[in-house]
Amino acid sequence: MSAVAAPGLSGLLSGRPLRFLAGAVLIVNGMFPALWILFTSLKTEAELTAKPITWVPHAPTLANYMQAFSDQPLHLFLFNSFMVALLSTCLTLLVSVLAAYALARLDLRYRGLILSLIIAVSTFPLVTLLVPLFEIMRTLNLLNTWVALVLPYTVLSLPVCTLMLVSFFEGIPRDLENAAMIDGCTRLGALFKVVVPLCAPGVFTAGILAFVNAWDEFLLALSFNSNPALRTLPVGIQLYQGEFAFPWPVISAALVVGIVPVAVLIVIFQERVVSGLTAGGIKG
Amino acid sequence: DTDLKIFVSSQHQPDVWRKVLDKYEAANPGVKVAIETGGNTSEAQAQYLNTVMSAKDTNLDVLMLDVIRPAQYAAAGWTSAFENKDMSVYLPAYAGANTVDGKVVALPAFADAMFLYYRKDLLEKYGIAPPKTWEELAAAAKKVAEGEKNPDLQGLSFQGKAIEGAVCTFLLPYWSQGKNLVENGKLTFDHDAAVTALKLWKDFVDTGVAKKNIAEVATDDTRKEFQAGSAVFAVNWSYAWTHFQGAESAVTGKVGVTRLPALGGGEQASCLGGWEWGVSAYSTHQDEAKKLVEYLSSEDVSVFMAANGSLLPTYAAAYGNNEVLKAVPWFADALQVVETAKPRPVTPRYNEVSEVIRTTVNAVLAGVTTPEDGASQIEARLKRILR
Amino acid sequence: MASVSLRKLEKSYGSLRIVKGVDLEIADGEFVVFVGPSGCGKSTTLRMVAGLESITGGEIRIGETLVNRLPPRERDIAMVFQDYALYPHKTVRENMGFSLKVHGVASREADQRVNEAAEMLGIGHLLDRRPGQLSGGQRQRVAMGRAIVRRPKVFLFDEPLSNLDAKLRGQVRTEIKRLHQQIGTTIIYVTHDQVEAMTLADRIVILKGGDIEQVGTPDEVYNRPQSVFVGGFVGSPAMNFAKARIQSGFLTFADGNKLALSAVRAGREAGLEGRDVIVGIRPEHFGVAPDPAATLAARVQVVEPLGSDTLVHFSVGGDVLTARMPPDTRPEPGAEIRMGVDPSKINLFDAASERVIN
Amino acid sequence: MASVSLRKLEKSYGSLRIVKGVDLEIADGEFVVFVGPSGCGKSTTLRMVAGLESITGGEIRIGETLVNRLPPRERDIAMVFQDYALYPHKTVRENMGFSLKVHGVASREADQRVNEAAEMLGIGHLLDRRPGQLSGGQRQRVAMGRAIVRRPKVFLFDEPLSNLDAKLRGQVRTEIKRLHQQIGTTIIYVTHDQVEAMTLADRIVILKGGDIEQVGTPDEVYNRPQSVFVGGFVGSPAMNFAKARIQSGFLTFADGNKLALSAVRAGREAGLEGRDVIVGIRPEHFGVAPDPAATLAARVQVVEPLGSDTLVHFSVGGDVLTARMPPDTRPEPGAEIRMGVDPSKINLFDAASERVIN
Amino acid sequence: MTTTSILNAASNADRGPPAWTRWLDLGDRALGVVLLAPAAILLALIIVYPVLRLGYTSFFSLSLTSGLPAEFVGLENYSLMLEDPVFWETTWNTVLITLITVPGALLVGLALALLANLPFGVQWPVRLSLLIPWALPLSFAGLIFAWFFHSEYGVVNDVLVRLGFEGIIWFNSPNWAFAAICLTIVWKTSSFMALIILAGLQTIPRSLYEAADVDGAGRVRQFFEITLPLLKPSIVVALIFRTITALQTFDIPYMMTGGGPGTSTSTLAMYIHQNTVSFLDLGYGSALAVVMFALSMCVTAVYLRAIRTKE
Ligand SMILES: Nc1ncnc2c1ncn2[C@@H]1O[C@H](COP(=O)(O)OP(=O)(O)OP(=O)(O)O)[C@@H](O)[C@H]1O
Ligand SMILES: Nc1ncnc2c1ncn2[C@@H]1O[C@H](COP(=O)(O)OP(=O)(O)OP(=O)(O)O)[C@@H](O)[C@H]1O
Ligand SMILES: [Mg+2]
Ligand SMILES: [Mg+2]
Repeated sequence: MSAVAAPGLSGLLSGRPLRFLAGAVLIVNGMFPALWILFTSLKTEAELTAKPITWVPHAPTLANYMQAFSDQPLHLFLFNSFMVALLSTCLTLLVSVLAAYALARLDLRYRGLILSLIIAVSTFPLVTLLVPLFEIMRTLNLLNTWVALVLPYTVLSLPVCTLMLVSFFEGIPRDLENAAMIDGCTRLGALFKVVVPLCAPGVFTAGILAFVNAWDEFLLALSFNSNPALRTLPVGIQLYQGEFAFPWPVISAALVVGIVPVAVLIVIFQERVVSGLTAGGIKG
Repeated sequence: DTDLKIFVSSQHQPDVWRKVLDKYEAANPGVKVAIETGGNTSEAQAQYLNTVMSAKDTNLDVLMLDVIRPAQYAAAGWTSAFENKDMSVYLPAYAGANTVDGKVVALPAFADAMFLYYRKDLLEKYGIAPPKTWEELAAAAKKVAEGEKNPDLQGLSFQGKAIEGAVCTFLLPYWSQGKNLVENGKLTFDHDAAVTALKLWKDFVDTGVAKKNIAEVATDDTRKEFQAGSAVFAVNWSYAWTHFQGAESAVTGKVGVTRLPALGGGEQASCLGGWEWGVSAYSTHQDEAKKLVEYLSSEDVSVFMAANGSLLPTYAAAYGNNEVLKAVPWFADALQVVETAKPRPVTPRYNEVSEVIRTTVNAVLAGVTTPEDGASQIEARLKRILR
Repeated sequence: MASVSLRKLEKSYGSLRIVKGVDLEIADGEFVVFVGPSGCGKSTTLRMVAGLESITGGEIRIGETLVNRLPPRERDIAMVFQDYALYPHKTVRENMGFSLKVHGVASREADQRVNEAAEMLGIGHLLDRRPGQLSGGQRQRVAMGRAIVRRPKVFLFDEPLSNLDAKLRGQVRTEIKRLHQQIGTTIIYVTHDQVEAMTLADRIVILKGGDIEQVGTPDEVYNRPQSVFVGGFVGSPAMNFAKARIQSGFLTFADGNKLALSAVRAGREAGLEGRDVIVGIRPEHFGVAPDPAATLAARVQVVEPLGSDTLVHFSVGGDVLTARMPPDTRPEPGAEIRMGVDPSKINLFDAASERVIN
Repeated sequence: MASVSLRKLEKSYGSLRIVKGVDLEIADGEFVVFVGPSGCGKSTTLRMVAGLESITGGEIRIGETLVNRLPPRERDIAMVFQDYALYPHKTVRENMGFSLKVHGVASREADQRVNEAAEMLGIGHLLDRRPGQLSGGQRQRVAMGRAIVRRPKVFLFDEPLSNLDAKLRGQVRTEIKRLHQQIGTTIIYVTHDQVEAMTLADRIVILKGGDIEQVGTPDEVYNRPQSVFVGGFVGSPAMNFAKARIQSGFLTFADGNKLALSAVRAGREAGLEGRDVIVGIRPEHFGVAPDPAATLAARVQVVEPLGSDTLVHFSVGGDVLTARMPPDTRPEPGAEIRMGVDPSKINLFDAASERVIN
Repeated sequence: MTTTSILNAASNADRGPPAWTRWLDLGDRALGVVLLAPAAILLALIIVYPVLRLGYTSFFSLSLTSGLPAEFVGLENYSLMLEDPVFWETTWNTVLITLITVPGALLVGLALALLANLPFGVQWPVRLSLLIPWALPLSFAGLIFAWFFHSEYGVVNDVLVRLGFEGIIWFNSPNWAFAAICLTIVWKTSSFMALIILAGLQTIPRSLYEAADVDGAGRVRQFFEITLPLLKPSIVVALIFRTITALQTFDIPYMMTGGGPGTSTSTLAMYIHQNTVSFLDLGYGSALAVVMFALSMCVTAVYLRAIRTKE
């Protein structure tokens, strides 16, 4: 990366101090609520209702975390959430990569129509589909299984991922793909060996979208997996709440525990989302 | 042998209920009962149960229902009725709440009601007796406030947020004027009474008895504030008591509990809570399920749950039971409250009724609408619902 | 190895006809070079042979099989793309080895072949770089290497050496020739470099605006151009053209310059009398003239010393002609000279049709 | 217009030194051509002048101002990128007009300039296409056009014509020359094409592995190469080299062939006796020899007819040399011939240092 | 390049890629069908069937609480809607939220993405903070911000007061409540936008900026002439889905205000949820859902045209 200039508007801020400022803005905007939860998870209920409010906990305590894990099988929730999210992410990526490729590269007669349909289906609020879905899952005998969630979650992220990947695939010079086909790949071979790696930013982003979608969903998880052993995190976290009581500190603790894996995931994968992947490939 | 699955609201000691069920299983070899929980608030559970039941799921046999739901479930045909069941053994209010046009659709699990909590210490300090009317309460609050000069100390905390609690908030003074909202399925709305009721609360806000942001206050906020010692009076359910005695409480031992006040000239009224046992219409073990429910709503169980789960009994006699009083002495004062507590309108479309009332109360308290308009809105929309 | 035949090959983008019915039979093991003005359809044709562009009309056969609908990988061809099309995310080694991997060549042998090719192209030291870290010429060589590690039925090269310096280009050119002689694979090769075309080709195909203008051996194409276009296009500096008329056995230029037709077309003078012609003379055919008859009165315009030769631009009648002279000839611009010409080397084209007169 | 001076210019990627302290003063309005083997640092140098690569060491001045830290847009340069870098989302017209638009040139004048440039490059009919719809050469011409519509202080051309056919290249070349004579802007031009280098350059800079090997006028560079490398690099076919020793006034080759030193270096024979030298002879200097003394006994190896000439590869001693002969010379491969050479044109280099002997 | 290597090379070439891959050499159409099939099946199963059920139900008067059996009423549910003030209010709120938060999120998201795209020494803290808002479960985000805006215990007022302003009782006034909600939504969703846009930014070849630089374009110019046009596809995608989700806004107002004060901040989705899940008026609920669907489709149709014109 040449020190001469950062691309585009970003270049405006390529000066050190300004960049520092930018970083600060970003981090405050993104991290503040997360930090607030973190702090809360270290406070006592009493400190919470104290006035004036305190920002940093006076007497930090891990008791809330203890309680979070003792009151409910939090580790179990984590595990379920993770597996469900992981499975649906993989499924989503696979399916949407294939679909996106078809829409981006093949000359299909009803391309526009198909696109609109894919978008159309995503315009239904899940709430309204709850009951029919429940029946489907029961008839398929999937209630209280991971699959019961994996399928709907996949569909939940499918449209956005597909459309996103379409726009990315269209950005990849066809000749790279052609080269792969000359080298003896099938179209799909070329897709997975060349196009997908070059779209890494898009693919990983799609992956993260799908993962988070699955990680956060509440309504379906509540309805389809009543078996406590299969509860996911959002449902689980609700359980700390009483009919009237809303124990912020404990719930915050649980939330923190819930966010960490996602955070780790992001930190791991953001490294892959690097620019300039296509540099030097094509003359033109 | 048969496997039964019962849905228990997880905020009401499922583990204690488990003990009860163990007893039952011991007594009835061949019957196994599994507990299922889902969601921790009445709303969350309703959401879950509604889904399951609308899908005609045969999986659940017995459901624990918030007192406001049996009518709705019965109408939807989700619960099966109990033939020739004598309801007189229960507290009359519950007999009523579980009987929908003549049919017994569920049996009471435990009772609950709204109480007036007050700061014994402060009232004594200023030589005030626990108020019998809202006016007295207002006066008392003022007096204390002037005396304490503590800006954070509010007179009365109640529920102004658009939640179920707000319905009771409205009904308390409304009932107190001897009016009813619904009588055997028909709307009997009294506009003036409604206006008076709404004005009462609005005035509390305007005169500073209650705080400006009361429209933000939900049930547990009331609990927290009172527990933190920043309210002289609080309107709340029975669960609050245990918290006030708890370790984190700033008011341990300084709390008194009594019947809710009346409007001048009216009778004191409280709002009935509590939960019921229903048998799913889609259950494939109707008889076993009913048998189980009969047991779960028996006096012994009621006593046991009171003593071990501090859930209010649904049998008058149980309030005198030594075992109970040993465990939770204050139940002695509770009976009177529960006996006189009124059930919220018993109608299949209660949720809609509730929605109308809670949002309007919230709007009035937020100062978005006047009590008069509020009352008219309630009337208009209730007419539409209960036409 | 296989023959390639194009029959009535057509390509249009919408209403735009790019390739207009090309007919060409390429024998097994033949080395065919495509030349033609930029934009005349060379790459498009190549890409259709490779199966990268849909065919609008006609057919393509590789060996006996009709490949119109066959996907590229089933055609077993190797190609050097004009725009390189390197895999940016793979190292040079991976780029070159990819096809071998796909075809399941044992990795040891694959490595060996990649190394051989890399050495021959002088990029052995770059094998672990990514394309983004290479210079233009190096990228082009990687593209070249990616093709030649393979042993396909047909090689397709699209201007594979355009970004290399003369010296390197010379080396690689001879390597390609050697490779072809060794394994005798059919090769279709697009280039703008005269020397490459002349030295490598068994046959040269001159394309013009999507049509074949002439097909022939380098010698034919150079010395017996079928049209003014070919004459002018092949050879650099380009062939000179001057208008003339044939009068009483003499080739007469606008300004009265005369050349004896007999000298130009010994024995083939018949039936030309009175015709308007275009005279084509190659720059190297000016200069020391054996007999004084074959000279033209000319005025020197510009003198361009190239080191290896000197280009003298001079005017004959209305037309400015160019002569390639020995390096140290330095005529005075403006000077009136008599420019000798080798009459036997002169080509005559019909003024109207611009086709050659035989 | 402005002068450009590079002082101790350095560029490294990590530990890899690419440009190794280049010193060069380019006068205002001068036309300098960079040549050098692929990968020697031409583009990198150009990109540093443009401000696209950070400078590792040394300084660059345009006019009087030190521009090391100046962003490209403030250097007022126009550049043709080796890999075009056209804006894929803009039409050809927009691509070419962009800089004018940015510099706030009135749209009418901008249009006019774009059209002129497009016409001169023969892409006038493509103005509404997107780069994706162009052929390689057409893209390159767009890249060229994008630069020449401007009137910057300095033009930077990185192999701007490599993908054009000889004819077109010739035309554009003369256009560039005209442009330069008209507006006299300083130009730095990278090319691999001998003819371009020789005809366009005021001075040619030969780069080798990040160092300047020689700077000089085309004539100097061609006829007085300072080193074997330059001799071998400039000119195509390349200069021939043969080992020899100077014995008793004769240039003696390994196989006994002899040339009179007096003929080779009239008056400059002194102090060479007994030295091992490398003899450099250009292909065009073989052939008809004025005096029989200056001939070499040779065996013909390969004969390459190029049309315009014929290349004869023959062996003298251990070394294979190449002679450029008239088109119709056709010696028999294997034949023993006496190959004449023009002794006065012979260059002598020291065998050890490979530098020229003056 | 020995003759042996040529021979076995030939054999290799013949071997070619694994045979099973041959069925993939289908024409575009056929291949398209194969590739789209999985998606189609999933969508059909999880969405299409239920949706058809939904549309069907919307022609019935089916209120489980009425105790009456389902009865075909044609368009009655729809005509009911027309005279239902709450429907109009919630719809209006929904549209308003969409109109405010979609552009809001786009701008903020774009800004964030550009900032995040700066060449920071260490990237991950930036990327992380860019994504955390998105990773925070919606419902809890709602709760947390409800708490931030709480008139007594909220940070917002705390800061206001520290800055010497008057604390605001956000949820006491429709407008403030609405503002709070929109702010929250923008915060939460801008990171989704940023995410997609950032990924788009990553794929813009650097050489274009170099060319633009040489052409003398300033940063701003480059942004509008290069970055924006090349980001268009990503932006359109982000917009489409942001708009759809905006029209479905549910959790955040539900958690922050429960639609209050009164019903002044409740959205169409909340109303649908209420009717189906809590009032069990499936007929009416379905009708509402269908209307909402129609609404979303109209909007996305516009964007889709945008995509088309791109080709
Ligand atoms: N990012 C990089 N990292 C390491 N080496 C690099 C990088 N970019 C270029 N190089 C090396 O720098 C050297 C000079 O590159 P440059 O592009 O200047 O060569 P060039 O003279 O333009 O060659 P060509 O004539 O092939 O274009 C090359 O050897 C190349 O491998
Ligand atoms: N997608 C397209 N739409 C319209 N015309 C196109 C498209 N692609 C190429 N062309 C046109 O087809 C013609 C032939 O292109 P092609 O690449 O075959 O030329 P070429 O002979 O390879 O030229 P060059 O020597 O410059 O590479 C060109 O005039 C080009 O403008
Ligand atoms: Mg081409
Ligand atoms: Mg270069």
